[in-house]
Amino acid sequence: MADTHSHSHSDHGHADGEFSHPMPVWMLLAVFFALLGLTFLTVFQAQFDLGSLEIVFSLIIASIKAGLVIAFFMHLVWDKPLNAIAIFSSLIFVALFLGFTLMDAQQYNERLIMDPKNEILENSTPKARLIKASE
Amino acid sequence: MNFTFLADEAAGFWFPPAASTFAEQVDFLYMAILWISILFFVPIVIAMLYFMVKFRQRPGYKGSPEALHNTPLEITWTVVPTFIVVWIFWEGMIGYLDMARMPDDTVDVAVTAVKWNWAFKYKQNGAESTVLYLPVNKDIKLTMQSRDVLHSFFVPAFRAKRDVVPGRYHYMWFHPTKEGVYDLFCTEYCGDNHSTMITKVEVLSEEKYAAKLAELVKEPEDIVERGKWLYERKACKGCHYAGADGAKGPGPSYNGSWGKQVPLADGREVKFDENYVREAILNPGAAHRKGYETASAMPSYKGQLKDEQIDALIAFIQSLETAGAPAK
Amino acid sequence: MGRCAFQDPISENMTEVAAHTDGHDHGHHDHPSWLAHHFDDAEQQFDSGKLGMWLFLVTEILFFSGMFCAYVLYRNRNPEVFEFCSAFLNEKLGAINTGVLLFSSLTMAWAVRASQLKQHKLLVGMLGATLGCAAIFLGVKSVEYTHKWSLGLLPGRMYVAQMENGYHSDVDYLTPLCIAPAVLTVLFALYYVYSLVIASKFHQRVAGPLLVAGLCFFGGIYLGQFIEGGEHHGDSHGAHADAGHGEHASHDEEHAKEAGSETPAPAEASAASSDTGVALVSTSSGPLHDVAVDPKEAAIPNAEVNNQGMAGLFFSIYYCMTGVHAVHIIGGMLVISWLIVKAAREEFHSKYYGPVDNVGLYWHLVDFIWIYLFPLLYLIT
Amino acid sequence: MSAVTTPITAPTTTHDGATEHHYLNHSSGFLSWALTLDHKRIGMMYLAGILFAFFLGGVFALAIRIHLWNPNQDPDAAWLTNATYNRVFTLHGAIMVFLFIIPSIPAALGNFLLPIMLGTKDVAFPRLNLGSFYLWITGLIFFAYTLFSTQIDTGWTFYTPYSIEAKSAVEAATLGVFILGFSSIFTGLNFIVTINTMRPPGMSWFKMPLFLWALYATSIIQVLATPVLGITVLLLALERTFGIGIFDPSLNGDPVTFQHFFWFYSHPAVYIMILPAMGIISELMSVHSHKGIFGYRMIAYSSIAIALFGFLVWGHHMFTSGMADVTTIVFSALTFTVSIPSAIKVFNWLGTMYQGTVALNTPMIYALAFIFLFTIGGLTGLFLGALATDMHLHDTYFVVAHFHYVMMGGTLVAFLGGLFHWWPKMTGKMFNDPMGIVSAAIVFVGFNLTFLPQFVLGTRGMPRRYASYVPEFQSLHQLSTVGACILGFGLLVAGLVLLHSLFYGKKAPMNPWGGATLEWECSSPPPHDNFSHPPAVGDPYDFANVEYDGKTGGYYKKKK
Repeated sequence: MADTHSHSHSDHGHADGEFSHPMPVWMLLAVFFALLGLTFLTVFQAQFDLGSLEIVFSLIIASIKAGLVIAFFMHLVWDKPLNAIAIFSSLIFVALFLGFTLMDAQQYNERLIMDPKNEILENSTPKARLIKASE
Repeated sequence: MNFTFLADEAAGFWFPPAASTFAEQVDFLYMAILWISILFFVPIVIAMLYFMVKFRQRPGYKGSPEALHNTPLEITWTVVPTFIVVWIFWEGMIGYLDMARMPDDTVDVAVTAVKWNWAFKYKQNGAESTVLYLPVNKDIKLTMQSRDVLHSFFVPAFRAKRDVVPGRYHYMWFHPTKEGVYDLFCTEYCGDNHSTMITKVEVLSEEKYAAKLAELVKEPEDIVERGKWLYERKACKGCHYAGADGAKGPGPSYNGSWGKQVPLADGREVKFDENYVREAILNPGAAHRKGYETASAMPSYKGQLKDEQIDALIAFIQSLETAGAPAK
Repeated sequence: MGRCAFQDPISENMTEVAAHTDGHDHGHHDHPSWLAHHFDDAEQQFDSGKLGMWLFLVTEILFFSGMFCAYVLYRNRNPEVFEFCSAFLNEKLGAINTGVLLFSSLTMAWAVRASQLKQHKLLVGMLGATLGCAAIFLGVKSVEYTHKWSLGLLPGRMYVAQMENGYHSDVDYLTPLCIAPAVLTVLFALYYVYSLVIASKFHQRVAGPLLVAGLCFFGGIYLGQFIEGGEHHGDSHGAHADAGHGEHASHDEEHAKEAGSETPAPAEASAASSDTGVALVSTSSGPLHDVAVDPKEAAIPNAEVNNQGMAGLFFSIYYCMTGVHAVHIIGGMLVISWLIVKAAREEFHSKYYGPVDNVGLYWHLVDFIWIYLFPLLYLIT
Repeated sequence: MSAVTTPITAPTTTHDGATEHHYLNHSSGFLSWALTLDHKRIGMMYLAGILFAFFLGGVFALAIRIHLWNPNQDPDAAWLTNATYNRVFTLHGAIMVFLFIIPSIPAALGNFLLPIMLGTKDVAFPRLNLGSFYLWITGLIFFAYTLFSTQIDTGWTFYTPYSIEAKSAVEAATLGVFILGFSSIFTGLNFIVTINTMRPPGMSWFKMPLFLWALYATSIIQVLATPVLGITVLLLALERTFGIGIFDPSLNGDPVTFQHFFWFYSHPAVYIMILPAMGIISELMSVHSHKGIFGYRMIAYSSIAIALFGFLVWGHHMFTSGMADVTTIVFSALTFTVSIPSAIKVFNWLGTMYQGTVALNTPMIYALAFIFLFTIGGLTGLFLGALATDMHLHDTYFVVAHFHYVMMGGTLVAFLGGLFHWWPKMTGKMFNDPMGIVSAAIVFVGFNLTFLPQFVLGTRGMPRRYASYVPEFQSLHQLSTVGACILGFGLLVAGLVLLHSLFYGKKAPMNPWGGATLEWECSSPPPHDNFSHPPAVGDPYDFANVEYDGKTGGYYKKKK
């Protein structure tokens, strides 16, 4: 873990140092138009049926957009590493949370009773996933 | 006061009777962990007491203020416990996989958990019961379903437990090894009368088991008797008492209402008659009785009971008024 | 609530600092008014505020993760439900809202720059633009929500299945939603007039952006209705309620409340019918046409999908995610308004711009979340 | 703020620790407390609040034990009805967990000590700190509301679908939990920022007192895990008001998912409760042994390790809940990884005593009791982490005993030890040490008598949350009830000892125990701004120059 406090002192030498870094206007605009372009792209690609790839595509585009926002608008690229660690660790924990929960859910899918009010089984395979079965 | 710990003859100090193949495995691991724990715990406590006395602050004694550090020692007390817990995990997993792996040739029983009763249905001949009858020395497979909230099926003597979650099927198996009568508990909190959601498991010899199943499918001929028979098997009994003493259960008592005007939660009054009872069985939310607003909701029996069975139940409730009451 | 994190340095109380410095020797340079007494220097204060904000964003991400988890879980379990239901979401409106939020992010980032460079007027302008965009976003969202409500596309148990003839409620949901913004807009207008009268530059700088934001909300409503199509009848009248119509408006509200409390009834009724009837599976030609939202609806309402436990569950997730997001937008608008007041007082400079920066971070996070919500909810094919 | 803060005179501090003016008499009047930004006063208000919550939870605990004196198989003869019993144990759990244990050490002791140990004037965000306190009060009000309406009867875990259909004030309780969650988050956030940005020059990470390491690890969990609890209870409240169906099986929702959501927070929350307790024990062991802590770095690292591993093991609360087999096994394996850092800590504490000068006073006795009890709590965790045995022990009294050994034998006992340890610092009064030791002994005996029988009960199959039970369990239950009364009496004695000191206690010296951390370098109680001059930062466990001074009855640091 970075020792931010002493770091800041040694880095600047003087306590009242300048620490603001205004972003140039061209960069703000460039990022904005990139984001806008990516939005058009994602709407455009939704017109085509890409099957299971569709979700992958749209998530990749969304992640690029999110990355731009975080890196530039939230100026994380110029920020203290600790802040970056904080935000990325949160993503790791989200992944952990979703990962385990979904890993579990994936396994018991076939045991679900989609119409729980039904009379109990005459013993046997569940009528799970009515929809899949009717296909 | 009775301080007999060994009230149950078959039980040891720690365990309930061991009546399934799982018991040996679980009890072995339990005792192994217990001894490992004692092996750690006793030296820790002895060291602690010894240091307390030996290094206590007293006139004329001054210990060292320097922090100690001993790398080999620290590595030892990190690595040794690691190996031990890996072994414990491994043994636990083996035991679990044994419980999870369903054998092929099983005696199948369907289990329905509903507040606060267990209902069992035997695949063999469709018999139903509220006490679980099992043949000894057979692999038993349970297919479990809950009709309302979470429950958990637990037979301490079998060392077997499985939650029953509404909305999905749960399977479990075990292999009873000893004839006898054992407790069956619900161990997942399920509302007001959670602690009364207890029934028995009777492990019978093969002949007795067959005879029991045959006996179970026989519905009584008499309509009132049949109603009572259903009352005891269809999970009415847990909430609606029928005793003459008018004791109140979680739901309104069956006794003493027939033909009378009863107040409803919304202020109306209805006559307690055939129509009302039928409605209350099929659509329990429609006419909530006054005074039971905070009681847990009764599930609908739509599709659970045939028309004639409802008639029998009605006849049974009616009979409580005319012919004195059976015990609750 | 998290905003308090950076209120600290700002709402620093002059007198308290004075009391402290009188009381005892700090042993080092005296503190300017914008520097809290327990910090050594401006940079420490800035770093603390910023780290606090990032940590708050971490909690926000984990807060939303629960809903994303539910989303993935149920989409994975019933992909066809998500396809069916997504057709009811207007992707044009979603895209417009995405653009609006992205633009607001730009203006917010620009505002941070302006605060660092002491461009006070520009700062107020940028903050005002951000506020306005947020209002447009909410306006469009109101149209989307109310449109769905009138189609019975409600969460879970309240979902009214899209059966043969297409459910359509005649209740006007939009007008009551507009009452509070309308009242606020009128108040802002009065405030603006007042600031003109007393010729206070400060008050004009505050009232201007607020008034614009209020009007932007109705701009958003207009935009939403324009795109949503004219098929559902004139609920826009009430939108322009002014102070004179106060009574009328509150009457409307009561009316809406009554209607609201009645809505579960049809829901139950249809639930009952869906219990009994698998026969309600409709053919491809019928149901959606008169409520058509989007041309891509080749989706066929199928009784197995089109019920409370399936489509209803999708709309639960939809409302939870976008609703919590909208609450964050409203929270953001409150803090931006507070920033506008401070900016109008010209409080910010290169050593003290933490509040703008931190609100900016928060605002970008709200944008960040929407960047994922948009494709995940609107663009399922 | 200044309107209500009226400094009386400039505090004058002398170096032998005698202070005339301190934070307690810095200003007076109700508002000077209610609106204070001083972390010490906020800490004291928290202390009062959580002790009240503890008292409330304790009353419910005694009610549970008294009710279980009899098997109650005849509901008419039972003291409490089943429904009432369910409400009592739910309130006991919810109040103890959300209102007492989670805020106990971090919010009360942590708030008071963290800035002082860091040598700073305050936490990074004093206003947020006060805000956290008022959020806690708001949460308390919601719980009070449930008490006076229909209470809650869902168990503190709010498992669906029962919590969806339960006819008790679940909404109010969930909103209360939501608010308390944010209170906890903001406290954690505040601590992380303070430790990161406000350490004085010279205090590197590894010169930090171990209590601060523990608080830092705790805060990480608070910030990362608590929001998930927030969304969980929010969805549950929406479930009840709108029927959204996400957790409702009758709408195809998934109750097991609720359990995942809930335990993703609530398991790490166990470490929110125990980590600060471990931090306190590290301080207590070294200060009262007058000896540097054994293996400082291992203890520091193990705090962080526990915090992070703590996120990977929530599934062990769900081994029987129908989770997939693979997930179950993975969670079991991960569960064992947490046991190692905990074991290391116990060994290190013992190593600290070795060759030290062990002062057997009240805080130390509590610390030693902690080691005894926590070791039992930890070791019994092995039974529950192993899958085969857990199948038998899950949801029985074994679990109840296990987590009471960890939560109560661990956290509560450490909290009491810490309270006695820092009481002179907080109030400026010394307590009656022999009586304190007596209280510790009674608590220790009562505690073991209460919960040891419960291990046997659980192993023999007694399910938890039962208002009535089969008669063969009665004798063990009665032992437990007797123990609970002794335990309650012990806690009462402890409370009276502290209360007595407030009125009749001797004035506390600056450093009554001989500690080397910074809080012992300001007067007792500390002045309003903690330090008039920034303190010199040294090794927090360097006791070589800490000398006893017979005149003041305390210790001082010899200047080199």
